[in-house]
Amino acid sequence: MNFDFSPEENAFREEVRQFISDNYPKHLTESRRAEFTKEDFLSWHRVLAEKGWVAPHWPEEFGGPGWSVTQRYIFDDECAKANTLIVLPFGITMLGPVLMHYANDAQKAHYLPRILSGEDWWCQGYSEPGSGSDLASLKTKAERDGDDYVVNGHKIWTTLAQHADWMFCLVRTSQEDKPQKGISFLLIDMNSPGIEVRPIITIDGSHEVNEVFLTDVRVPAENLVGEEGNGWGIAKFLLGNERTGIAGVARSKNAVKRLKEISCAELVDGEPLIEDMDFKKKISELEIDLLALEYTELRTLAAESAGRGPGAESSILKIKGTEIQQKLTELIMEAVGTYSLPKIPMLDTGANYNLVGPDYSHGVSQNYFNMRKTAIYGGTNEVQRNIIAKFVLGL
Amino acid sequence: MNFDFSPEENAFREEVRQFISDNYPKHLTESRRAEFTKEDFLSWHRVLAEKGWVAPHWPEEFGGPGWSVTQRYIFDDECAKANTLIVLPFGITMLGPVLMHYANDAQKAHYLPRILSGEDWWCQGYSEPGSGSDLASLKTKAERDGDDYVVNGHKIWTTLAQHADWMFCLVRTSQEDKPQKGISFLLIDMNSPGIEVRPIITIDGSHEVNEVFLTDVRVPAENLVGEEGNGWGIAKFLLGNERTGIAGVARSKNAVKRLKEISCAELVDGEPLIEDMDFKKKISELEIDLLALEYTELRTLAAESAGRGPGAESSILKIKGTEIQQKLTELIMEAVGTYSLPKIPMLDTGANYNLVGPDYSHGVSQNYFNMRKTAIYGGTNEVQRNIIAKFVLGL
Amino acid sequence: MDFDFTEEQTLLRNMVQSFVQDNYDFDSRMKIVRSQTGMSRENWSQFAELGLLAAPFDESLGGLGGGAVDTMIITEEFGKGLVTEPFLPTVVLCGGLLERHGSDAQKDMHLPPLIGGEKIWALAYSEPKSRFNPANVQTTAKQDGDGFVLSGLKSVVNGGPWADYLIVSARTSGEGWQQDGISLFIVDKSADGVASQDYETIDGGRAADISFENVKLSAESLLGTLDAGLPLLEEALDYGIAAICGEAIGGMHKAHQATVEYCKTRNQFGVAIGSFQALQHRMVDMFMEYEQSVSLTYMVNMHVGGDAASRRRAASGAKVQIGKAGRYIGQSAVHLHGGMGMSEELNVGHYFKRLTAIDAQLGSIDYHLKRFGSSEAA
Amino acid sequence: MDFDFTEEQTLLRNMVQSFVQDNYDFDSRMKIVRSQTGMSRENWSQFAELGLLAAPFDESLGGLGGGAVDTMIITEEFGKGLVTEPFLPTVVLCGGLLERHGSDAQKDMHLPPLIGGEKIWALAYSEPKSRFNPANVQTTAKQDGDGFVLSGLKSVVNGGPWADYLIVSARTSGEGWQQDGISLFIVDKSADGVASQDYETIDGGRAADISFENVKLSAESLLGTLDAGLPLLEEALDYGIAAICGEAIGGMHKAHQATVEYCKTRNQFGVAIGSFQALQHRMVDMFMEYEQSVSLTYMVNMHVGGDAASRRRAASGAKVQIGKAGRYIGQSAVHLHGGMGMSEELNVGHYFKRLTAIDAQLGSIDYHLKRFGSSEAA
Repeated sequence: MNFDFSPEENAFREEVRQFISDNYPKHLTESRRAEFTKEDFLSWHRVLAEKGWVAPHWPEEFGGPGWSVTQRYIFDDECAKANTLIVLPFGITMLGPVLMHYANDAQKAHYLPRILSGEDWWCQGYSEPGSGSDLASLKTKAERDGDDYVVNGHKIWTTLAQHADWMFCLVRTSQEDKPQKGISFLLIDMNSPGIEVRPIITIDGSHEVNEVFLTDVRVPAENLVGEEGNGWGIAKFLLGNERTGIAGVARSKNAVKRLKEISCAELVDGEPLIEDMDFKKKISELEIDLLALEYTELRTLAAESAGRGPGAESSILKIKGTEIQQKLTELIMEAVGTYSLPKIPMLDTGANYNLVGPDYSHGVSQNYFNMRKTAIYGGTNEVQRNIIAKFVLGL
Repeated sequence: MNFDFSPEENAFREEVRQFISDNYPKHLTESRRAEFTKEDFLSWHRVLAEKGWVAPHWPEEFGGPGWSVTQRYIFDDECAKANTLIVLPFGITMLGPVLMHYANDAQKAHYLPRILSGEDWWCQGYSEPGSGSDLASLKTKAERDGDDYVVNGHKIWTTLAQHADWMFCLVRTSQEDKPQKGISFLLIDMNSPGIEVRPIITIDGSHEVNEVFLTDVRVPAENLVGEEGNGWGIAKFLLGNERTGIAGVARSKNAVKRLKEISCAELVDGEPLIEDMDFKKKISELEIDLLALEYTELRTLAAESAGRGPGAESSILKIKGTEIQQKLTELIMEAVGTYSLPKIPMLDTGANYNLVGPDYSHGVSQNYFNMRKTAIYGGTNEVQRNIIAKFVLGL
Repeated sequence: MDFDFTEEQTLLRNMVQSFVQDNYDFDSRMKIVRSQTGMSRENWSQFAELGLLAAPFDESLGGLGGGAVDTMIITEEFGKGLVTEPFLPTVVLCGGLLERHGSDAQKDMHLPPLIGGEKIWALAYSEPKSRFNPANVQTTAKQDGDGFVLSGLKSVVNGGPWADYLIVSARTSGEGWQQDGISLFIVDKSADGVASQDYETIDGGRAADISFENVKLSAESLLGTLDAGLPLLEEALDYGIAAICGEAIGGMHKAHQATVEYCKTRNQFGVAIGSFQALQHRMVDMFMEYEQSVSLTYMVNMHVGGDAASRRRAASGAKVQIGKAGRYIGQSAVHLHGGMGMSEELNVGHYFKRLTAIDAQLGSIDYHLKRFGSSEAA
Repeated sequence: MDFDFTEEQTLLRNMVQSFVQDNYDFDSRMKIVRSQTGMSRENWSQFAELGLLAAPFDESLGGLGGGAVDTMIITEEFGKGLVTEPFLPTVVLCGGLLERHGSDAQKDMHLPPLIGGEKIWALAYSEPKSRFNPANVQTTAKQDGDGFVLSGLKSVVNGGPWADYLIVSARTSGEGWQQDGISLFIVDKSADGVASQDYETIDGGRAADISFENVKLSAESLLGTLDAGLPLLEEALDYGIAAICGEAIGGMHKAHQATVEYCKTRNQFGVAIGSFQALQHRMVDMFMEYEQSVSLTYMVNMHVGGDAASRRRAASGAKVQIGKAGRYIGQSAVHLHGGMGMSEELNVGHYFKRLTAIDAQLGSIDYHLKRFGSSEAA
């Protein structure tokens, strides 16, 4: 057993650090906006793409950098430390591996480079109003008509669909006995006639998610990935990838740092809040939990590099990771005190809005509200517990 | 709305206080034993019986004092404040009301006075190795043979059966389709041939509970209470009574007092532990929870005196009451620190045992271990939550 | 002991309930919240007409003599409707201060228009660095002839944008967080030197940071005794807690109820999600937290008129309970609604946000835990 | 980075596992615990023969050079078997102190019989009023010619009744809980003036309160530098924490496993209780706490040899985690076993009690939370 990094790995870390410092778009660090534009995301995406680092877990043959598990860990860690924008997962993390595994050569050749370059912005068409955790009950129908599928249905919670060029979508292509069996995986051009995207404003006032209505949308049959009826297997494959990195350890470490800074600035009758034994204890408890999660993630990574898949244990990363993220936003809001009450507009309304209170107080409550989603999406934490109960504990 | 006590109620409180102070057996307050003998329990029982106060909730016609709900509350409160031994519930609280409600006149005339006087010590024969929360699955058989039932079976967790003269017992008198239907309620003389009581030592080292083996025990048919096959209804009636007072608010207030005393005596680098903001906060949180529970109990009592039965809401009293009791023993153990580690013998082994550490440290861990039972007995807290979900929330 | 409400109180509750039902459904409320001003003057006039603004005051002052319990009934029903109009700052905080400690002249001048719904009030006591402690006052009022000159900044004044009058805490002597030397002043918000930076709050309410630059105050502006304003302020805040507890249990009730209903009808895997034991038990825990909150809300409203020590303990204990319960119930309600709970279009998220805001108003959980711990029962 | 064990380490684990399986089943263990002495000298000799007592020490000292990780492997397996023999005080705490800070003469004299299983050691550092803080020392050692005179009382000395030798912390200067002025001494427990009050502990172990009345010590008794013993003691306690974490995760594993098995087979209402979702989720939470504890146990055993600041942070963080997890898993294991969990005849209650005791040994959760908070990472 050895938790130390090798000299090569330390050199790699330095290289990453330097690259970010030299190349991270300046206008992104200067911005105080709570929401970022499509162009913001793409500006960083393109820098990484050019360097060949935008898809750390892709094999070299498809344009990945050929990194070890540890290198990927270091890269994520440094990005988080530098507080960069994330590379959106829909194309790179989620769809990419699916295409490599299930798509035909023409599809691979067409779509993968465009994902890497950022030319295509992807969104995920999974959830429907009636099917949340119970994905297999989805109803969106795709009926074959000549060389096309004709798609009708209603997707919901579609993240950043307002910017998307394409959607990978689960559709029902047959009404067989077992609901899992009739599901297929389809790539849909968001510019197709019959698609309507309606924003959903969430309780934090932001516009991240959408409803997508599909009415007689014609999708070429060649946009089917894998066999017809094989969508459920692809969905399970994809969900496994989605959980990777969901622990968010490095980003949570940043939040701890922010929490401590705020606690140093806030005074309780003249003493910094961080000197309050009781509040300090809450920070320490969270730090210890996060430290444990960091090593749990490292153990998972180590098992992965040794070729032993993490399996259902990775649900722990999702549960603990999101619990810690939620707790952190809650403590930050607490630390700020009364100035957590003013509402900061997330959407640029053009209005001349009054900002009161210290800079660090802005948006902390909205962030707390927003993070409630983390225990819901990607399979609720209850579903994750069911998974561990069944597949790890054998209950 | 008015939470104040009337002048009459205050006078009653004073009377109770004075009576306890004048009449509580001196040898019980002087004792430092962790376990009490049968004679200890009976000595206080007899004092109360003579005064007519041993069965606060019995109607006057059966020898009760005819108190209001508020008076009963005050009486319990004063007993707890004075830290008296409890009156054991098996005869007075549990069996008494059953007999009043279901027994024939001869049974009432015979058993009730003997319960009041303490002449008969009762234990409860409910649980069996295979039936805990699922009481209806019990297997102990009673077969009619002439004027007797012949009982064979195995009861477990029988509290203080080692002292008991009688056991009220659920037995299966028929094997009908629905398991609830074949159950009857039988009174069994513990001196009958074929009864063997085996102690169960619990993790705190005490002997409170037992196994009771019944082998061809002959029980006169006249000892049947109610109709044959009506035992399930009686059991449910009895369990409703058992939950009364289970919140244990007054006793928990005593424990808070003890916790504060210990926290004043224990020093953290020269400062009393109670001045430690963090520990003080834990005490305050518990106190507030207990204060809330006190008023929740008062609201339940008020509803009861207004003739609105508390119903399934009383499960809250069981859950919160036991959670608070458990948390209190845990905090007391924490407050004591390292001297929570020595084991204090609960059973009088006659050995010359070395007692180390301050008096207040003795037995705190054993008490913590012992109190784990409270979330299990009387219907586990999970079963209580199921009850609230079903009968209050309609889920 | 008696936990029942009187017939008058039940009538009052029914009246407020009807008002909320008829005038304050989700859509109407959102329209008010999203309007430029963020409150409805029309509703405010109706409150006056219905006697709600008069409810707690003594009959000799034109009130209905209902005291804390009637206030609690009103705020509980307002909490169910997420009513955003400034009942708490105007009637409970400032109205209560005027009634208990105003001079006859002050009462005569200010209470009738307050009760009549013509004037709105706000209590300006918190400051950017005061962190919940009302004794931590940097704003100063310097003697100037017969009167005073007020300077300083008050932060996150609840209802501040709507207020015609403010009650402002200021140092007339001492410094930092000394108990002595704080005085209370009645300030006309339209006076020279008063500037209000108004904004929306996370729960759809309105607040303001209000600065005072050499604002001239007459001798008659002083409320209560010079240098001895802190006990009055603390008492007012405890009355405020008693009232906001009512609002909190109203909100908790609705959030819990909505969750139970949702879980009964939402189907996943072929059954209602309310049939899953883990969710059932969470809803039971929400219910228990709610019941415990009701208990301490009743408790504080009965003790708030008592001696200072038991009032303090009751108020802080209750505020801790509703703070914690509000968090747990709010978070759970959103979570059990799944994605729907995250949507601005459903009421449950708004209860969550209001409960979150209540936690940060009138002193946080931690602040009141310490206050509770330092105030052993009398 | 590498989380795998070497082949040697796997062999070591298998060996200890076999020993526990063959010699330390529940009944054998209870027989030892209930015996007059409370430990088995025979087992102790076997540990020596198997090389377990030599495992962590440097090869130059007759050890096997396994360090903290080998120690952790041993304690983890001992934890599964609830082994009561004094591996922690003898090998980890005292043996470690001798190895790291003993003079050559002290090592030569003491390590061979320790490794050979002939002599048992205990670390006498806590006092009735010290409350987890090893700097809080009232016991004194006064210069007396070349040597010292030791007086004081040490409390709850783990393994004290069995010890031949003690390492005792005493004040040679300073007072109270000053960092400086503490020295460590090797004391023969049979020396004049040493009196031991022996007792059983709640987990079936043995401890003693040991008093020293003018005990004469030679100059050679001093371990390390005069007045500068605290850093050595703290370091030893952190090594102790690394080892006891191993024991804790061993116990947690068994308690959790027993619970899952029980819930799979225990039927109520016609189904296994393990099919109830609320119980399933509680077992999942136990499992997650266990995994998090494993992570920090690995972490501390890799960092315990590092610089003082990161060692302190690692040790305190890990001790907090296993303290909390031990409580949660222990309590849940008993609870989910129902009445059976309360019985002294089932193993689960004994894991619960051992985990409870571990929490109070080498510093409580609260103590280490504060220590963690005051030791920002290097």
